Amino acid sequence: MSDGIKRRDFLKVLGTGGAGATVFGCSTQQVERLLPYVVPDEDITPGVATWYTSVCGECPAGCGIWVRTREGRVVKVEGNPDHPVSGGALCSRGFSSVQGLYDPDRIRTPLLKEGGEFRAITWDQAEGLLAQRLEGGSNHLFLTGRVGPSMTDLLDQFLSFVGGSRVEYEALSEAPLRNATRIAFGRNFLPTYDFEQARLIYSFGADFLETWLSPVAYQRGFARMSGVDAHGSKGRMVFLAPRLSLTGQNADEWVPLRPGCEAVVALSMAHVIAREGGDAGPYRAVLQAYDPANAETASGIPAREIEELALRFLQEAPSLAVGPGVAGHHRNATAANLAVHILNAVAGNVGRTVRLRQVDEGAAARPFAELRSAMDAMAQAGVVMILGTNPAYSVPPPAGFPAALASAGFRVAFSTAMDETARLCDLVLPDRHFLESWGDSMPRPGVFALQQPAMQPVPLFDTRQAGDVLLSLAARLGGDPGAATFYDYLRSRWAGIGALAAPGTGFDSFWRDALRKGVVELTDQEEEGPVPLRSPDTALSFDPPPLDGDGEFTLVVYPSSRFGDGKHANRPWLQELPDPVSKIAWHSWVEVNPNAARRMGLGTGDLVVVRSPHGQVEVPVWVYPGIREDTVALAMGGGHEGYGRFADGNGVNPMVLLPAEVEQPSGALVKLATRVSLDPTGRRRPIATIEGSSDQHDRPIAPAASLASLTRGSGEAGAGEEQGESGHGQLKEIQAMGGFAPVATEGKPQDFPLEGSRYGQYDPAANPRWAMAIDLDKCTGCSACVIACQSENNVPWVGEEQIIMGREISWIRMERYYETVDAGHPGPVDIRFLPMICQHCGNAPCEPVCPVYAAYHTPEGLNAQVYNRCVGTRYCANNCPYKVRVFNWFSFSEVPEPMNWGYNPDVTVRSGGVMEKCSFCVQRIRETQNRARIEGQRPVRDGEVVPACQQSCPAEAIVFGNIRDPHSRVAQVSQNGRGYRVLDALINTQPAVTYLKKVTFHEVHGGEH
Amino acid sequence: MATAINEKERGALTHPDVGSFGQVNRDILKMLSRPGKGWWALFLVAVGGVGLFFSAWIYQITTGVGVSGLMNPVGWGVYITTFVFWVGIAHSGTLISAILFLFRAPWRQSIYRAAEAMTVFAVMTAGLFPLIHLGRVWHGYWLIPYPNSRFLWPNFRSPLVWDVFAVTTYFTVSAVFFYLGTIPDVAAARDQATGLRKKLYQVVALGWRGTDREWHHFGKAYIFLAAFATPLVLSVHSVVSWDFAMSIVPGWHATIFAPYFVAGAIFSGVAMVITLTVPLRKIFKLEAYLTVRHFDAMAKLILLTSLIVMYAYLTEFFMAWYSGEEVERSVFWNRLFGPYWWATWIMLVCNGLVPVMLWFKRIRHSIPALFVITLFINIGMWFERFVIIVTSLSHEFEPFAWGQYRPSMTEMAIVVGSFGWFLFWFLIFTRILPPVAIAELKEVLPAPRRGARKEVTAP
Amino acid sequence: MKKPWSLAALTGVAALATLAFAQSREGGSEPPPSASATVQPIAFPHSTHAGQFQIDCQYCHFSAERSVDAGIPPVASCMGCHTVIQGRNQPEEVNKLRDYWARGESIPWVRVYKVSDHVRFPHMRHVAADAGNLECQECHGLVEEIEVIQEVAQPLKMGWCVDCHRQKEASIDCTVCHY
Amino acid sequence: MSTNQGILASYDYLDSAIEAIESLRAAGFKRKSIRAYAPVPEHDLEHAMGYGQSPVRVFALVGALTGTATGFALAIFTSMDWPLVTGGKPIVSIPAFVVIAFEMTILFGALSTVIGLFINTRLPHLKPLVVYDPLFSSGRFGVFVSGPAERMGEARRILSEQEPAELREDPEGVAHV
Repeated sequence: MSDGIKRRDFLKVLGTGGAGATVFGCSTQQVERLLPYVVPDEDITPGVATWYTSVCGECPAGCGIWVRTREGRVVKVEGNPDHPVSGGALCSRGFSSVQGLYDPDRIRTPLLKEGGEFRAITWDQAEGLLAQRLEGGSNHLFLTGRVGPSMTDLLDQFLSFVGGSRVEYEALSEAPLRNATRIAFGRNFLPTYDFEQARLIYSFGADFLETWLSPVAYQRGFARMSGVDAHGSKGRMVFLAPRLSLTGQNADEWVPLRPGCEAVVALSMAHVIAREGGDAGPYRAVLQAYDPANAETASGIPAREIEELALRFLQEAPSLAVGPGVAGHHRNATAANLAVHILNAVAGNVGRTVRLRQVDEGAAARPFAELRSAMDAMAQAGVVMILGTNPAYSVPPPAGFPAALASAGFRVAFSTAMDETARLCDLVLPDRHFLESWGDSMPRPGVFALQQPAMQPVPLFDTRQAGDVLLSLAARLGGDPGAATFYDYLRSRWAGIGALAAPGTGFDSFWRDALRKGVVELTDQEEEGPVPLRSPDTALSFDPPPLDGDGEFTLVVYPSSRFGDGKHANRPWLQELPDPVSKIAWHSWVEVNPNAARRMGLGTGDLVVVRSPHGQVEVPVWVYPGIREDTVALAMGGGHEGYGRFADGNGVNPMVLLPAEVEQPSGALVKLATRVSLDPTGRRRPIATIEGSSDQHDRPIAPAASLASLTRGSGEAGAGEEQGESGHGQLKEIQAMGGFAPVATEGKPQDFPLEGSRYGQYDPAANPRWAMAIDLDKCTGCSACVIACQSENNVPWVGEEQIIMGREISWIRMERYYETVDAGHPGPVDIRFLPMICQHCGNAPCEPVCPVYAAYHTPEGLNAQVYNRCVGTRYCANNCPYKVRVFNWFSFSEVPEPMNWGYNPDVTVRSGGVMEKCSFCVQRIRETQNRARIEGQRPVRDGEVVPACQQSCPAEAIVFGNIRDPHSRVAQVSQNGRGYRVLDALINTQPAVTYLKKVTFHEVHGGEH
Repeated sequence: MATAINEKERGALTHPDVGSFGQVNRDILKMLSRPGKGWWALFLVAVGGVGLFFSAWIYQITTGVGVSGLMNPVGWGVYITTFVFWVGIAHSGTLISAILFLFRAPWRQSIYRAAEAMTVFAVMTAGLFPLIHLGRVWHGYWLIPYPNSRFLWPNFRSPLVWDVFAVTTYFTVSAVFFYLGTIPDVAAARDQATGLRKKLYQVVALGWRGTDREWHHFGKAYIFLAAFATPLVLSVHSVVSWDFAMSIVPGWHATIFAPYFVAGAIFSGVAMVITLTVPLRKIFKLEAYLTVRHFDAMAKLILLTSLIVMYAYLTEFFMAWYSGEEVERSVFWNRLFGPYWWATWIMLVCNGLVPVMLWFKRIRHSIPALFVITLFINIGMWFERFVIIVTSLSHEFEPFAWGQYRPSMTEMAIVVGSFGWFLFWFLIFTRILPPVAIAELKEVLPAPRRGARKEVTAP
Repeated sequence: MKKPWSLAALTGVAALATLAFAQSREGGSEPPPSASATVQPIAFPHSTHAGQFQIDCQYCHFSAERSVDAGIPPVASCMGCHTVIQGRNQPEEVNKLRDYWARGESIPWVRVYKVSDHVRFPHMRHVAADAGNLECQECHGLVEEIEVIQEVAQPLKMGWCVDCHRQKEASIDCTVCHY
Repeated sequence: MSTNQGILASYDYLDSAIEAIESLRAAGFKRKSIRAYAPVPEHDLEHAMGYGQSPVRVFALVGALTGTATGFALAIFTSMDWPLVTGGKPIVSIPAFVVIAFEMTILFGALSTVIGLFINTRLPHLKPLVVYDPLFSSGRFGVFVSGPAERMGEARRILSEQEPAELREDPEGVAHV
């Protein structure tokens, strides 16, 4: 096998990079060993990063990634720019996969349960035992999560050989959407949506910026669509759902829909559009019943409002309606998805913004329904094998999964880490993490991507890839799968793709190219034009679904943008990442509307018991204006018991409140199913939040400009100059009146250092001035940059207790300010996101107060923080108006082995008592400068230095470069009329970061705040 | 022959029973030889405080400065509060000994020694707090300019380096000033002591004999030292105030800070002098030397500085409103009605309202009342610094980063322990050095002259 | 009476000056790497390889010109010559090398030159012809004359780095090395 | 060979001492050979001894000026030695350095004053006392005269005129110098 694996001979230069070594342990007396390679590796130069392409395995979206390795260790994951899905970006969950790889709670050896206790056994014993069981039994069951196409084939082949069946169960399945697509268009495949082309988006609760289908790709499309362009044109999004998710917070308007009323409103809009001449095909008759007036009674949305929404949907073409998402999986979810398809079809969006393909993906998957029947069959099953799914956690308890599993003859889990389901099994086989194993993915028809190991398996864990185990088992059982390892199997499967993609070239050369690029795009499965609606073959009810219980509130259970269905919960980066909506880390909360909270005498932090007919949880209240008064919401992913040290005991699992019910006909698990009551306990719980105030208090922090004000000016987006400079204008006015203005407040980033301080190395002509521009009209607040930064810069996590004390260490604070949020009526919504990083001020207030020059300004305009000089007075942090300086209150750098392997060896790991902050990724600047220097002393090119946040941004909101070069992109973007610098007008800090104002459709107060 | 101070004035400053130079010696030196139960009890408390102080500090050094309650917007808390508090306490000593000396205020003699000792020990206490609050105290010496192989120097633009210079200068000068003043008195003690004490005093007194030449230069040097100490005392608290005023933190960035802090320092310092001398007077039976007139004079000084401080408070609030600046207004509104309203109101009541009672002569002449009032003032002045530091930092420019700080147990242990540390030194001082200036006290008595033989008996 | 004073003053000044001088040379006060630390798994004589046989430094330390790390030669590089060359002086040491090769193990060399973890020292910026073009000996001393490699020439301390940067007018910005 | 001797007289009253000094000086005893003791600084006594301005003030001035110069020099030269811009301020930020210079002025001035005092008073006295009355630090005033043995008789007479509480002889005449 495997020159592929051998090429990445493992870790032979331990020590030279100092990865994981803690700082400041000057002059260690212990002997340090240098371990050279035995055989030189043409790929690896010690001290130089090696990159491998692969596929992110965190969610079914299948983003292509680049894996950065140093001395044979994975240190970071980034998006693969060549990949059509990720386009170079990634989400926070993707970035955190490094922590999945180095999870200290990974299973170290195969484990066998004896007398209720696991004991370590060898792989040989484990495989022998399993082979014996498979041989001795029949009707085996294989429960899997979503796996790649080759693995799917192998599983099916394996199961037909040993005699059994496979059930795919993903808690976040989009089965209702897929089913609705089949019913509406006869295409048994998820459609893809072209957000970029749309001018108007109606999201019926689809959280396409966080969890829905392919969030990274959709976010990029959405940002391009909703960001104002050079002609002052901007797409619009209306969010129609009971709760504002992160996607909802990015909407321009919010129609706070009663839960479950999506179908009524969508059909009623379709009714209006059909009346205006839209073609409703076989649904013409159905639509007759959905007069807006009737819809008003059902949904509570005024008929006039529905009429207007419908007309706009037709006029602002191309438009796009999406949803409902997972949070909207109620008892009529398929019908609701169908209604949205009808709306799209009537408005003529199918084939334009809604793309369907002439593919049939086999029988319709009915995830939860199949799981239920599999559970019924378990008692007869010889062996139940589980791979990549955790039903013991994610299935509501009434289904009785543990009992069903216990009835099986033998239970086997293939898993990287111990989880709730693996704990119930007899045999646990440690699987490889996706960063150390082979595989492939097909994110959409015609796109194939290879997942290759970026490093040798972490040697602390004696793991085998599930595919290899299956092949070995087959061999033990006397079968001939045609391949010895999964790598061989994969290559054989890819021979067909190679023949299609690169006919004429040899397979080896195709394979090498595929590995290098990471993705193969076939062009012969082109998207089609409009697809007509089919007459329905299933009887569906479009009515609002029935709900269990008679509690006061409808319970919305939504997938967490950090943990998904809970499988990313054992990662401290994600646990500590403040939720993009609530800004709460580590624990759970229940979202309650302020009016409801006031009525019940509740405030943020009050513990309540959320009680449904099926169960109850105790959780603190978080008062949120972005949720309807009759609704409360809980995020999935919390409340693990037995998943790992970082996940266990944090938060609650809302699934315990749900009935174990199947939505018909899609077979999905019903999530919007019950009403709940909130019973105050009278106790409080400190909230681990980073949010001080969500109100800007009229300060020039995150101003916005209305679209009208932009176009009013010069007819293009360059207008609005006077707004950005109004602070300076005021000062001028004061000066003109004879007032006292202490220093010149007119300045540009490129003017610094000022005349008086140009001395020694400080020659503006000889140095760049690094600067950044962030377009707030594009930023969605998704917080991918926060995790990317954490991974790149060895930013530690501190734990819940420290967050409660207000001691988060994060170089990027994703601020979120409410401007206009009204859960009572349809109308504009205006929530501003602002990634707050070190502004690298020209007149930095933090610098002169440092007594030891640990904070100072470099000739390149960076506000530098020299960790090893810092004595920890914290004066700089006090004096930083942006509050971006964070202090190491303790030494947080000691992490459990092997998490320290993920440290970036190019960045100093900080010890306790030291201040730190955003460095503009100075290590990347130096790396680029070093490269440019040895490449014939060429200058650094514009765009060559890409900080981690810019690299990560799915919305492409960040630009970085040398602002002193007038042709650089950052210089040009900073010239934009929307540009402003936070607080600069107030305190003349002269930041190097220029923000571009968010653009709203409604008029904003004073044009500024 | 002309005398510097007229006789009538002198007599009033000591009790009429104190007649002769010799009696002064006897009365004062008596204090050094008799540790009563009260003294031992206090000393035990002080030693306990020192133990608490250092064990908490060592715990913090080994664990990390995170054992305090400090957090991200509030990087300074009760450590810096207590630093400023002790620096403030330190001020009255030098004020009484130097400024009142230059102004020839006649009532300073019997209290200045204790006040000066208080200054030295308060600076010794204060100086520890900037070290305590450091994240990496083992690198604290980097703030001092010293030649090193790295060619690195401190940043002289930083108010913290100013602080280092101001506080060390202040400590040095006030310690020298204090020591110089004690030399003749130690010589007096030496001349009466025996055994080990005599040996100690012989060294400390540097062989002082009270010759004409010694007195001549001593007097000059003392005046010059007083002249140096006077601007120094004003500058030190100004520099401390600039730790805040030089920043851009709303609530800190104010031009009024230097005079405001100086007045506050004198206010709190004089209050502390009263708090300390009341028990001292009781324990050592010094009623004859610390008369009601002394307390009355100090109470009037408190009253004056209280008015200045109160004026400064009001000015701050007025300017915040008048500036029209949202950030500034918000900070001061938050001060009064935000989460730290209680601290602000403690400050206003203790420093503004309570001293109003001192307008009444009856209260000024009641020692117990003064003791209680000055206790309130001490508390109020500690809270003043707490309010300035914490309310401002917790409510700065970025609303999203606002946050509340709560001191931790460790922090409070160090703060409380620092009082033990101070007391420890002060109690040792009362046992070793004459706590009332013998020589200067004699200056307020009429020198024995043959012409006055009838009134004053020879020793 | 005046003499003791001037004497005391002189002593004081001298003491301060000594202290200052000691501080300014503080790098030198570090204990040298202990003898045990420099016992290498194989007694590799730099003097023979770099001196006698004039092998270029970068033949073995292969990445010095293109990486921050100079690189430790893979065992295969050693075997390139030592498959045929037994060595006259210490043939038993060459046998050790062959044993490592036969076992497929890497040789656990003891690190001699190491800057603190908070310092970045990019070799290529110092060595590459386009960049600094320094001789290796500037920092590592006359390696070709030393048998057992030791941190002989200079302590790798900041003052020494800064001295050289100033002399050669290289950047003395802190973030050139510290980030 | 003229041997030096000395006499120390202790008086209970200040005016006795003053008159004794005045008489001695009138009798031709040099100021250098007379030494007065007092428990408190007494202007009358100093007046009788005929002191002029104390040279300590020169020490104070020189020390202070040295301090100012040192303060500025320290701040300016160290800043220029490794120029680092902070907060966009000039490398040589005079207003900030004034504080340093001021503190150094005070520190050097005060220390130099003390040194001046010590030099002028010959403190600390390391040699043991030959004749001394411990009551000088309590309430007595003393006058000590030294000189050649032949003048001692006159000195004794003058001192005795003022009714001394005690008279002590110093065979060396160097009670303390």
